[in-house]
Order: sequence, then structure tokens, then C-alpha cells
Amino acid sequence: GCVTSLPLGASKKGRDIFKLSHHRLSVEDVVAAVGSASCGAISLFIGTTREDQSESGKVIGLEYEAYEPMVQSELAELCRRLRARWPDLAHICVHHRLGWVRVGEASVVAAVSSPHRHDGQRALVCLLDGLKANVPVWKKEVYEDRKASWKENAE
Amino acid sequence: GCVTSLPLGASKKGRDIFKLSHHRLSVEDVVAAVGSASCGAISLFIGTTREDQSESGKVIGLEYEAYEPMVQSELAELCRRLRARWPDLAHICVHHRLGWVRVGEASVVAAVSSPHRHDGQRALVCLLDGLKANVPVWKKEVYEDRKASWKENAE
Amino acid sequence: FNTRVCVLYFAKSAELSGVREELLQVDTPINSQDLWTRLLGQHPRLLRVLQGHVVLAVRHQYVAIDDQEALTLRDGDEVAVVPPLSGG
Amino acid sequence: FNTRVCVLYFAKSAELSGVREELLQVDTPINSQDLWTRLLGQHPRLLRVLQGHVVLAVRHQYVAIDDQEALTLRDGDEVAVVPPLSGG
Repeated sequence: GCVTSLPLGASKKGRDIFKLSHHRLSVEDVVAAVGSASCGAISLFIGTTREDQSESGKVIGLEYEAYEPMVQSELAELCRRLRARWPDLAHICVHHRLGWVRVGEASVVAAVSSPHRHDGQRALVCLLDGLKANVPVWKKEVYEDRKASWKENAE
Repeated sequence: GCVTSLPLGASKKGRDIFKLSHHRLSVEDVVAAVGSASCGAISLFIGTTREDQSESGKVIGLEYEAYEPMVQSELAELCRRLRARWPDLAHICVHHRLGWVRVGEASVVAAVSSPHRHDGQRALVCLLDGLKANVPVWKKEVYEDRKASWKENAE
Repeated sequence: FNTRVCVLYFAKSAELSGVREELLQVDTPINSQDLWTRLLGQHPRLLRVLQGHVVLAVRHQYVAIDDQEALTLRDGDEVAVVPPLSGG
Repeated sequence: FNTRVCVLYFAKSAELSGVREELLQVDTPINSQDLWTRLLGQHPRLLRVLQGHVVLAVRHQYVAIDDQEALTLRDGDEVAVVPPLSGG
């Protein structure tokens, strides 16, 4: 199927929820996934392709691919590191697009819930840093003339 | 009416959108308010009352009030400071509840859009710090026995 | 010189004063401490609880109680009693 | 000792090799550099472009090309060619 849902089981403190999807991402779904009666703070990030992002021409969209089982294992490892650093984190959720993503659509939605705001906000920054640095996902920009180029994360 | 919508006009770089509402906050509305074709990053925060938050008994909800015109002027001033520090910020949006808010419902949803992720995430932390420190909004916790106590932000 | 300002009470200060809004005659110019003392005279219960935990807002600008600057007030100016904030 | 591993190519490496997946006979134990050399022998175009910009993943663990440790491979083990990441 198009959707790979990878619930990784519950740690003592909370759930790690990863999903790779060929369909539009839902912010509501990610918010619901990290919602918790005991957690006051949800920190969330939405990454979207910008228009006119490239020097190589007008970008019309992105084509994503992933090494899916290793996305799962790398995200799980990343969450373990976040939970070691911020033991109070409740739930962590990452939804990432695969395949064709038009300009203006979200390619990633990530969220963290935590009892205290600062923990969650810091953990979210590291979650996205780690995602970009270590999780095997690739995108190529596709231009108006149908040419394309593989991107590389600077971070 | 119940809803005070305070569009503060556009700065050169983007919109500052503030809303005080007696109704459930919509994450989708806040995301839409900061959406921008030229901005790749939306950083968002949702603050929700936690269950069993207090030593004074089980919290059943919060009662919020605000000095509304000064909420507007203080948030505008806060946004001016954020834009001075991070000139690339696109749009800033804060929706805050007023009146009775049950445990588990969001009391604040805030978001910032920016071309680059780190700017937006840092600005959002400061937006919430500033909101808690300077924007004239008050809440009292209401307990099962209908007793209540006014809270004070630590930050 | 005598002027009539609109005093707003919020949160705990509204509970303690028993009013949310009132018109009040004050001498102007007046500094923040004297303005606060005037409010205390009006609502003595305010003192006990809020002393040291309150600022004023005059025409939507915060003013510390111990600010020495003389405020020139005009008829209808808003003065708000601002107990500790707890938004968010 | 000879074993048959499953090599996966992603992104630019899949474009350059022309395949996304193939079975490959390799000697084991083998270090990362020799494994990479074996892949280059299979797909010479990989070299020019990806040399210095690629890591491998062996059984879902990243291994740098210049890692000296000998890898003991078994039949069916996954080896992936990992060009620079661009998720998010």
C-alpha cells in the first residue's frame, strides 16, 4: 500500500509514532497522535516546499524516496536519544511524505508532547536536526522543464 | 461578541494575527493564518491544561480573562521585537482562549512561519516567553469542589 | 488639578475590589505610588494581598508602582490594576 | 568465503547504477572500502560522482567507506548505498 505506518511500541514514557505516506499529511492527525491528558505542551513543526526555491529554475514539486526499514530504526534511535536527554517527553510523532509532493504541500510534520514547553521545543529542534542528518530519506527538486536535481541537507 | 479578532496590519515582512476567542481553538486556522508560498517552515505550539495539575485538588478547568486592547498592543510590540531579531520571519499568529476552558482543551495556539526552520523555532520560543511575561491575560484554576485559585506564570 | 480616570481591575484585583471598572477622581500630575495609594484608599483589601505583586497600566503602558515619574492624566484615561500574569 | 548479499541503491546512486536492487557475490569478511570497490566494479559510473559523498548501510547500520572494520556478511544481508540525505 501507499502508507507505511510504523508504531514502534510504547516506551515507559510515551509513544514513538512514525509514518511514511504518499498522501497529504494531516496536522490534525499528528496533533492527535501526541495528545495526552497529562501533557500541557505540544510543539509541532511543518516543513513545506517553498516556491522559487532553486537557482535551477522554478520548482514545481519534489520527489521523495526512503529506505523504509532504516527510517524506522534511525527514528527509533533518535527518539531514544531525545528521551535520554529529556526524560519527561511524552509522545513523539513524525509523518513524512514519499513520492511526488507539489510545491506548497507539507513534506514533513513532526510533533512532541511534554509536560513543560521548553523541553518539548528543544527536543523538537533536535528531532528535526537528527531527521535531516541521519534518517535515510532523499528528495529531488523537479523543475518546470521536468529536469530534476537531488538535494543535500546542509545541516 | 465572543470573538475579538485583531488583525494588526501587515509589516513589510508579514502579518501579525492575534485572536482572543471564547470558542475552541483551531490548529488548522492558525496553520492557515501563517501559511505562505515563500516559507518552508511553520513552527507551532499548542498549550493545553493538564489533568491533575494542582496540589489544591483535581482541576476541572480554567477561567481566563484578558485586558483585550492591551493584549493587542503588547503582542504587537512583542512581534516588533521578534522581527527585529529575526528579520526573515514571515507571519506570526497567536490564538488565545478566554472564559471557561475545560481540562484537555487548548488555551493557546501560536505559530510562526519562516524561510528557515531554526529562525522560526527560536522566535516561537521567545514569542511564548514574551506572551507569558508581558501579555495581560490571567487564568484561575477551578477545582472539583468549585474552589478556584489565580495562577502566576513562573517564567 | 483634578481629573477623572477610568480604573479597570482584573483577575484577583477585581475579586478583591469587588468591581471591574470604576470612575475615580485623582489629582494630576501624579506618580505611580500615589496613584496606587489612592486606589488602596478606595479598596483597602487590595493592599494586604497585592502589595508587592502588582503593576499598573496607564493608557496601555505598564508602570511599576515604585516608578517616580509624574504621570499627567486626562479625563477618561484608562488605568488598569495588573496582578501577576498567567496567560498561555 | 563467498556470500550473496542484497544491494539496494537509493536516489542518485539508483540513477547512476541503473538498478534499485541486485544480488551480488562478495567475499566475506570484507571491509567497507573493499565492499565499495566491489560495487564500483559493478557500476563504474558510481565512482566519478559519489566518491567521497556516500556511506554504506550494512544490515541497517551506517558504515563509512573508510571504516577499517571487517564485516562478516551472510547470505541475504542488506547492503545499501546511501548518497547524501535530504529528508525533511
